Amino acid sequence: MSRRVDILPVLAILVGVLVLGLSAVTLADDGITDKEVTVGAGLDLTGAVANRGVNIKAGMEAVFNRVNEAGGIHGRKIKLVAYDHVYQPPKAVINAKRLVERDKIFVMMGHLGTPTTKAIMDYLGEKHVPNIFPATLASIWTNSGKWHIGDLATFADQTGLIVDYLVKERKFKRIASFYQDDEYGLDGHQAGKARLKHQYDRAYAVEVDYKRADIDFSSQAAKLKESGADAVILQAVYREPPRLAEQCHAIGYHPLFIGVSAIVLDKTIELGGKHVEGMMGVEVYPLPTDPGAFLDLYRADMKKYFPHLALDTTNLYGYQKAALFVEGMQRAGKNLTRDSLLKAIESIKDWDPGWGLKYSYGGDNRRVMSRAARLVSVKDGKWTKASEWMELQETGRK
Amino acid sequence: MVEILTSQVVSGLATGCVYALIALGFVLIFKATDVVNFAQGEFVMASGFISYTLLIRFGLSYWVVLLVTIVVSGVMGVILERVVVRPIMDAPIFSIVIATIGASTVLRSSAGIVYGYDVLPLPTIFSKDPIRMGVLSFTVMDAGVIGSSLVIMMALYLFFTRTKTGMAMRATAQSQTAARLMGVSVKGIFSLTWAISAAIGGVAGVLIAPIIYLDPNLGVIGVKAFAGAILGGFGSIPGAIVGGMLLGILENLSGYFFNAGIKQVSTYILLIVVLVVRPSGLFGAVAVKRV
Amino acid sequence: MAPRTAERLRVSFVVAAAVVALALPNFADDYIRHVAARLFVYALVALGLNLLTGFAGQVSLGHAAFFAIGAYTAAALAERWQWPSALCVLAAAFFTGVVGYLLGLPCLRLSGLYLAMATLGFTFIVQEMLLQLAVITHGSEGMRVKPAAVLGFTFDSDYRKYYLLLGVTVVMLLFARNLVRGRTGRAFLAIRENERAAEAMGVHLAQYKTIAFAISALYTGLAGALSAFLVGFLDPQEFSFFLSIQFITIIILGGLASLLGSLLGAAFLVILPELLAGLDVWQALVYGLIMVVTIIFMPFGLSGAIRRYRYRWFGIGVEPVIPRRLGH
Amino acid sequence: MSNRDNRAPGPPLLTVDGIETFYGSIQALKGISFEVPERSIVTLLGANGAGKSTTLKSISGLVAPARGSVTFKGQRIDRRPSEEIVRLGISHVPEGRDLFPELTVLENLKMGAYVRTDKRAIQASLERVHARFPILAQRRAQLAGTLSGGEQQMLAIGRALMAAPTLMLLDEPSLGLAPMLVEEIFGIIREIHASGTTVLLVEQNANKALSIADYGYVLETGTISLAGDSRQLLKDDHVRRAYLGQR
Repeated sequence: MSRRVDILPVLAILVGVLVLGLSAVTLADDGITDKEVTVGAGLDLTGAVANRGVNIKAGMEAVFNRVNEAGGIHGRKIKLVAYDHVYQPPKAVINAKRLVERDKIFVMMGHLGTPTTKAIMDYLGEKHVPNIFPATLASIWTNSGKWHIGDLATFADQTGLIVDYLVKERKFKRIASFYQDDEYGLDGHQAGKARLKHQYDRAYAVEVDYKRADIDFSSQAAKLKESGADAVILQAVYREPPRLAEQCHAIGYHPLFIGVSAIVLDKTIELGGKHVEGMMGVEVYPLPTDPGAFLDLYRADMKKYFPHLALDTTNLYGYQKAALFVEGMQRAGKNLTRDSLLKAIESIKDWDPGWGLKYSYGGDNRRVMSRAARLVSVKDGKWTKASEWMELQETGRK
Repeated sequence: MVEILTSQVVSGLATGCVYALIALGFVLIFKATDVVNFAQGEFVMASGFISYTLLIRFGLSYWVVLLVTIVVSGVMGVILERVVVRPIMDAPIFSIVIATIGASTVLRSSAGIVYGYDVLPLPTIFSKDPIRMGVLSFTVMDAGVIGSSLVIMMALYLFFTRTKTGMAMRATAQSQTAARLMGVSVKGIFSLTWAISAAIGGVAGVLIAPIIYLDPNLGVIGVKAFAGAILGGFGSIPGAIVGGMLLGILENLSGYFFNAGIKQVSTYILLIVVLVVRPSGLFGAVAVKRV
Repeated sequence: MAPRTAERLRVSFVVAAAVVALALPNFADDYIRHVAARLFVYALVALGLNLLTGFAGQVSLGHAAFFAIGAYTAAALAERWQWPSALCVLAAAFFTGVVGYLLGLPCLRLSGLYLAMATLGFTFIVQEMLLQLAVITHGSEGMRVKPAAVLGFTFDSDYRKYYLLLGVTVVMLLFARNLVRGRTGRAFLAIRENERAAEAMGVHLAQYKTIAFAISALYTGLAGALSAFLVGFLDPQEFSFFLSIQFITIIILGGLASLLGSLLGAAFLVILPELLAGLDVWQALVYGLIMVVTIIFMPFGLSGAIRRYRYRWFGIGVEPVIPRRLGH
Repeated sequence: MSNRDNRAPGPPLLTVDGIETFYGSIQALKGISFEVPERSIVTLLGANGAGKSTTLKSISGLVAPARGSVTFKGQRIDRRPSEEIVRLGISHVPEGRDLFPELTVLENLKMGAYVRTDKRAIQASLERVHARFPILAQRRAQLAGTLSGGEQQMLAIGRALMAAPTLMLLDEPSLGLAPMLVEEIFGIIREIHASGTTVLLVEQNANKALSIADYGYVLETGTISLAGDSRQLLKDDHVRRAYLGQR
């Protein structure tokens, strides 16, 4: 007869493996030497929103590669260390600890996802590691304190713009909301609801939600049609609006679809074809195809470093984050510390990297770099600007 | 109201047909080899990418692409069986299931590495234009998906009832020993079963990918199809078809009457209710063995 | 090998393990401490799931739901009613155990894949409830959880969290060991081997099956509660069916019906991704390949492989053999 | 009836030479040797667990003998897979019938002819089987699982006949059948033999088996303990005590 293995020996084995596997502890200061600055990122590289993660990482790396080839900033090269958190908060925490403890990052930048970034925000604050330009336009980052700073106009603010446009300019009476049933979709959905109520004393004609993995929107289309809404606000990502439009058209319903910046991608048009013609969106930075010195640089860098990736708003998103960061580094000067970097970033005012959009720090109560936005619409299979840049007002969720 | 309801049912049926095809793949493999193949959804995903490559990169015509995709998917099924499943055919079924989960991870991430994680549109011959027939309103695509699925199911039915090989497959599912004594090569039947299941998955992929777009995570649809198969009674072919279709329709109706959350869980609520009343699903007669 | 030598080997293993486990945090950084603590969380789940699936033969894909229930119960009790942390954790574990018992009742008639699917449905339903019960759970906003504190001592650093989890894991491991060596464990095994025969031997089927569910849920709820305090943030999307599948993967890669396997499986699933973290998009591919290869070469999981080589090299125990299903 | 001489008449159709078969680490056969002459009925007798079924499985390829050889029509067939052995002309009616319960009676019979390709010859065999078992013709569309025990045994034998075998291995054909049906089955075995098929019969009912067999072997715990002409065996004291229930 065999005896059951005692359990404690196991502890020895697994802890042994742990020690062996994770041993090479490198000692360095907090991510900065005279030669190098280490930037950390937690991204989704293989999970549900991997397309964003992969592209944002590429966009940031394109800038860093170019800067490094030119000798770095004040003699310092920028090293990006990114780990895959698969859009899971517990894994994001592990990655953050690895980045901070092991890789000794100087800053966290472009951390992807609202729940994942929320999970690490306290830890980063404790460790005094700046959380710069997380890749989420949730409204929370504008007021989370010294160590967190957002970059662009939030979904909530964008929805405020959409509501104003629909009510004031288009004089629409009935406005519906189509939103993703999670924190991402709810942020703008709630803000739109609040805006309608406080500003115009109205409510959505109908509120229709969907799940991220949903593949069929015929029931949503039917409900939207029944509500008789003139316009449908899309708090969605790029893959749902084309399908929704198709299914609305199939039942003879042709409202104006208008969505937040997350839908303004070439992919939306590639997927939807004629069904997305006339669809509108908000953009918070220029399109990858727009003219401008900065965009020429972007296109050249992407072609040089990531020739297999198509030019798209997602990698431009990462690219502009990195460009902003580089500007901050420039301003902080030779004596770079986390504090001096934050101060430098906060000092940015009316800075235009060369694409017609100016960045200005929003102030301690509104820690974003830009509140600009403009409307675009799909014309002849292309996103085309439908308004000039404007400064968005703050639209809260409540 | 009637019009909206009927169109909900039709478009639900279209999704349901695709669930049914994927569910068939699960059930065929299970019946023949007692293995639950969790990579079934990845066959659907992979076939989508195969046909994308052939259509866009090689510019072949649609019907050629369809044919090649089905064949390539079938070959992929055989490879998976030979490389991953056969070496551990005698191992506990759990281990085999985990091996197929591992294989699905490999397939998924390979697609991600090769094609990236951006979604891709897959062209189709079915247009998304509406058709109206009395109270029925649906798209050409809906009709095409339902029609193609029914053709595949009919072809399978004829194959199983009218051909010697089909009969041998059914016989093998019932008794491997007796089948061997009749001179049937059981291993050959296994390979063939995997080939057919993967090929059906391939058809499902070609049908569904134009609708929901292609991306490496497309295979998640397999979970719903699996639920459909269980609902029908795992191991029952009519069960898989009915279960899959029912789920598609139920989803749409509950989505219409309630919200996305209820739509998502309605499948599972129905499933649990059915299982509590009938522990082996709607059409399942015998208890599932060896799990 | 002489039994005495085997015994000595075993004892030295235990001592070495204890020393390493106790000393580790003093030689590691917060990252390693945190990963190790995470490992203990998964080990707790694996112990619970293995009792149900490995020993009693009842497949569950509902453990992500138990994990969520434990986590949210503890978090809600701490946030809303300011209960002491220890009480939150105990109440969460107990409550999850009760839920497990209740879920076990309708599942009595189900087995195999049907049971797996019904419990998977439970996972989906609970995940949706986390969103719907926003009053308690904060819905999709997610829920922040303050560090646990017991009698004024706050488990706010990874150092302290490590020891807390180590302690709980060791206690629960010993409890599981006593359980499987005793009457209940034998009853579980009898149910797994042959329900009818077990009944004929006088095992009260319904009772033991629901007990298995309850205990298993209790372990998982406990793990969930501790995980809430460890991570400090709960998001409903985390508790998806993927998590359930991960749990099952742990016990199968580790070895069914083996407590050692539960720990090894948890170590495998927590540590492997860390080792592969630098691989960028290749990570999942390599991970999947390692999974497949591991199963092909160790169809009985890591603990099965240990049993095999312990027999082959030292002549201890018996060699696990695969019965042939197919002939040649 | 055929030759009842003590020695095998003419060349042996099947020669089993010293086979040893294992299930895992358990040895079921410990060196079995015997011959089945052409056009004879040979029976294997023995208690439960003596290795009778394993012997048949070792011949038909369901299990592989670890040592020894099986020669059929002058060819080595041990180590060949079942599906090839069937093609050579050996049909095995396994213990407990092992029908395809969810296939119809007709489909079961067709499966019997799986290895044959000549459609006309198959049709002829089918007609012969239907003539011999009219009940199978009546129930052709019924699922095999719904037949009675006797009918199932007939179907199992009919299915084996569909392969047009040279040698038929029958494993406990009378098991669990009412005495009247047992008579009928043995009548059928005689007929099959009469029409030119060699039969290797495993039976618990030693009396009946020896009454129709030409030659018999007695198996005890994996070895052959006794062999001889069936009439001799019927008279043998040991056989009478152990297998015929006589004192």
